Amino acid sequence: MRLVIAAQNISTFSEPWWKVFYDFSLLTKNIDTGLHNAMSPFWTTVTEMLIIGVLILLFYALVGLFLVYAERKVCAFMQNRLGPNRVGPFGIFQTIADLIKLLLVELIPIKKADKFLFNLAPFIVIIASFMAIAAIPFANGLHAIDLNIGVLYVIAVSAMGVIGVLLAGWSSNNKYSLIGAMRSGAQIVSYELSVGLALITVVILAGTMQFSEIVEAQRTGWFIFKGHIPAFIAFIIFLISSTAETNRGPFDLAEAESELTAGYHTEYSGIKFAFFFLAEYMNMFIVASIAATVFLGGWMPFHVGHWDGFNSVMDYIPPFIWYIGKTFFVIFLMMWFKWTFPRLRIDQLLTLEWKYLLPINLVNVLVMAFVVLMGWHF
Amino acid sequence: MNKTELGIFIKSLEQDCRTKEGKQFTEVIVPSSKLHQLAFQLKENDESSFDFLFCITGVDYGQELGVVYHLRSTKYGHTVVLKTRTADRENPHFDSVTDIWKAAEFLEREVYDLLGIKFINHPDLRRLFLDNSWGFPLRKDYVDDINIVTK
Amino acid sequence: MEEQVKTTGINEQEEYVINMGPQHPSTHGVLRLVVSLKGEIVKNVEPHVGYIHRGIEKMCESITYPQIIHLTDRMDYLSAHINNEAVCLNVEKALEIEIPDRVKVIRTIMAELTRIQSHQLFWATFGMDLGGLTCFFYGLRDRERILDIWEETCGSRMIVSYSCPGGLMYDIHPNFQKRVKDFIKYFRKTLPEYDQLLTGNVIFRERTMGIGKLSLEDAVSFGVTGPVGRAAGFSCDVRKYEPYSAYDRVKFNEVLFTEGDTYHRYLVRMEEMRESMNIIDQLIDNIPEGQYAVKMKPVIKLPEGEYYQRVETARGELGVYIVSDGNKNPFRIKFRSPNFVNLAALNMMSKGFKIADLVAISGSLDLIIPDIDR
Amino acid sequence: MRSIYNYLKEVLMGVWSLLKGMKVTGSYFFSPSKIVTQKYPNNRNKLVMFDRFKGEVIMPHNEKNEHKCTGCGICEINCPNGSIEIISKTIATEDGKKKRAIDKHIYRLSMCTFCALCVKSCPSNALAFSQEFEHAVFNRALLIKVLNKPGSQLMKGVE
Repeated sequence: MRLVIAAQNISTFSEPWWKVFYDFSLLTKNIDTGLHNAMSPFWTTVTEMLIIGVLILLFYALVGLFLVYAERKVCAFMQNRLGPNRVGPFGIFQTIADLIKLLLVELIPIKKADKFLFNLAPFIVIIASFMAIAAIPFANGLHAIDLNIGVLYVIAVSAMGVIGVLLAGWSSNNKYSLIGAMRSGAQIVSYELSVGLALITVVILAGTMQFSEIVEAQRTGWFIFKGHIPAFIAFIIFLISSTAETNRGPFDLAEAESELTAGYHTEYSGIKFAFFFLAEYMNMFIVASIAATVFLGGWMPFHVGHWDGFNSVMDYIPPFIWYIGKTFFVIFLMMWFKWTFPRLRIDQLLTLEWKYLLPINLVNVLVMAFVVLMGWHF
Repeated sequence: MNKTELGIFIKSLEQDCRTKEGKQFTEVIVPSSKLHQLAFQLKENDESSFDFLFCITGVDYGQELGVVYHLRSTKYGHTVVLKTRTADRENPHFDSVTDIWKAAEFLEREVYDLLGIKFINHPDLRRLFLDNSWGFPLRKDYVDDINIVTK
Repeated sequence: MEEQVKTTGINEQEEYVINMGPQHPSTHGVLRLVVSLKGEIVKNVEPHVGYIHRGIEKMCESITYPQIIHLTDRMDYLSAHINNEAVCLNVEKALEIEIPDRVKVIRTIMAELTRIQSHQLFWATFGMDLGGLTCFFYGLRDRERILDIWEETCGSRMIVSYSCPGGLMYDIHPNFQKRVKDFIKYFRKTLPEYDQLLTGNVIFRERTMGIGKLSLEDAVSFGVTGPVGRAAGFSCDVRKYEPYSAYDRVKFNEVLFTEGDTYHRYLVRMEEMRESMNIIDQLIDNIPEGQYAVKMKPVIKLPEGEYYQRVETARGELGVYIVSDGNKNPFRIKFRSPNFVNLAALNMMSKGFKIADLVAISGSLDLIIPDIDR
Repeated sequence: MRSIYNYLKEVLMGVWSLLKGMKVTGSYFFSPSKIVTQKYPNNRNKLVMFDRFKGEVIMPHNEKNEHKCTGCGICEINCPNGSIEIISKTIATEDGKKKRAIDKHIYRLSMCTFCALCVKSCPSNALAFSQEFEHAVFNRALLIKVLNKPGSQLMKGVE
């Protein structure tokens, strides 16, 4: 009954409906007040959390399905192939068919495996990526939780996935898995540093860790243009190290198909494997959207100085489209890397981090601080 | 050295062997006891320097079992064929040449696997393709009623 | 006599032993490598073979010489035509028949096409072993063009069975010359892409340079031939030192390097593709007129004796040793397969390197398992 | 200073080599006309195999249901795998003589290695290769084929 009242409140909308696409806070505030009128603050919060949870879950599944399809199509076109083309027009339902297959596949129990940890591992991996998605601003006002330490939160939470990977490798009682997990541990721990430092470069420029303010600061120009040289270097480093952090090629040593068959998830089948698979793609989506938010202006449209006509045209494109476009641009770059380069060896991977990325990054932070201090940024 | 000179030269190294000038290569028939000694000399001697062992073949001649070594010198480009035989079909054995040419390790294992010829001082003489329950299939008296179908 | 058969003693407590294969993505078939590791570092590699041992040598003892040809296709299936040629040359040598020039030239062209497609597949799978999956598709895409040429002329795509004692099974197809020329033109344009994608790539160079070194001395002692030997400076090209077919009338260089590491093994193959194209260029317009086969007796009997013929396949020196007792079947036939001998060097080459390097090294040996097992 | 220069040069050269590789894959990504995939079962109607393609051994019959096989058995001898078996019978010819002719020319597709020795060795050119390549069946027994059609006869003039 109360929900009906809330719904009635929401339906009385003061602005034209399409305004919502430019400022989602209109809708969210409306829902909030509607719910407040209908029920107590406690139940309001619970209902809101439920709604957001369901929405994120839906979004998660949809994006995961789409990314798998996109990856297969992108790699197919790069390899002179057609890619999936049988299920549905252009094979768009291929991933759904795969999902159904994965759901129906038998879950093979492993002898002498640590049953509890074995079953726990995929959940840890997927929860880590699930938590990170909460802090990402999708559009103007479409932001589950706007932490004032958003950048720090995302770094911290996304690093949690490595525990799942380590557990998976250790508990499956498989030598290949163990090697894969150990590689992954070494890799993620080192590349965390670069990811963090690359983001700190931008935090220096922005002067805040809150995602909403970082985006707002880019209203007059994206950070990659504002911070010119150091920001561009930071962007490149972020791309490399975040690719490594998500265990994607050319840094996919943890699963290294030609060396370790499938690395840490060799022994997983069915839906548990699907969790790892989905988490990999969602991690890619998360790092891509952070790159888009921090370097490419998030949902901010592309503005050029005083070209007011051009800027107003750009403003007509809804923020959500901008955000998705930028994110997929970064994702495309990462796919392009994966399908072009051969894999690194574990010692080269660590050499790249400690001998190349880290020194460059440290110098870059200093340069950025200097640029900000002297006011040389735009 | 051409084929004739090579034959004379090898004869001078080892008195017990018989040399024959084949159509293609010089062939040397050497008693099994002298095999290792001659092989060592052929490798180390500067005039022959047969450093490339490219083929070891085990042959079942019916009554006798034999091993054929094809050697080539990368320095001079000449080739020689060493042949040795044994009449012992129960426990045939020759000296291994793995200490002279490393290539012999696998090639001798193959001969052991398929013909049952043992090589003394071989570092790792195990069966290569087949497991221990098999006979020695390349011997002429090998019978396998299930897998060998003759028309 | 002391029992010489010894079983392997692997100390499970001290070494981390993993089984690579028989079903492993990078062993290219059913090769099984028992790898002892210390952390990621390879301590010992022990190849176990025989998973597809078919006893071709035994089978050959009960069939006639023309029938042997189709079995040799199935040893090194990527050098199928060259294997055919080896047996044919040996039989022809034993019977002392002079084969027409036309046959010699066509066989040479086919052999060089075989070499190119084999190296293309090597490039494809080597890239895949190192994690660059796109290479696989580019390599196979270009290889498909050669397979189409074969399909038109020989009737099969890979297992061609095109040579027979005394000549060829059929004459070349009227389109053959045009298609080969088209392919050479196309591939000269595509080969630089291979270099851009892999050869020059900094990750690839880091992964392969200085990995799996083989000195010249070891190369000769292990008897490794083909690109593996030539990368170490071992001049072992049969086409040069014992020319057969039409190789004595073409100009080409033997590709030699001295480093002997994985990168140079790769480089030898890339250069050999260029050399092969040069050979084809010299021959394709000069195929002499004449018969495509000599009339042979219906039953071929080799005179009593021993015959050895070696040819250069894409992987090294293939020797065919026939002991004949005058019958229509060989008394004993032995194939000295290059892969089998090259495999022996794997353990020495990969000791002390990482497990990822083992994949690169075994990839650079370009092993074909049916050729090892036979 | 020199070492810093070398370090930077190394980094830039490395990045440049990576970019060259990305150029190759990128250029293919943006030129879909170079796609080589053939959608096989869909293009079945347009698919033309080469004349010499060794699909399976067949015995061509003319419109009067006549073939050229005399039943001499040379193909059976030449086959390395024993995939051909000829069952012959004796028939009486028009002028009263008894003559050998084939009853069944059995061809085991499952054992065939497509070496073409039978086709090549046949003295009366009775065998040929068809361009059929879709050999998959659900029952192995279907792979044992009888090449001469029921009721067929030897073509006139073939001995």
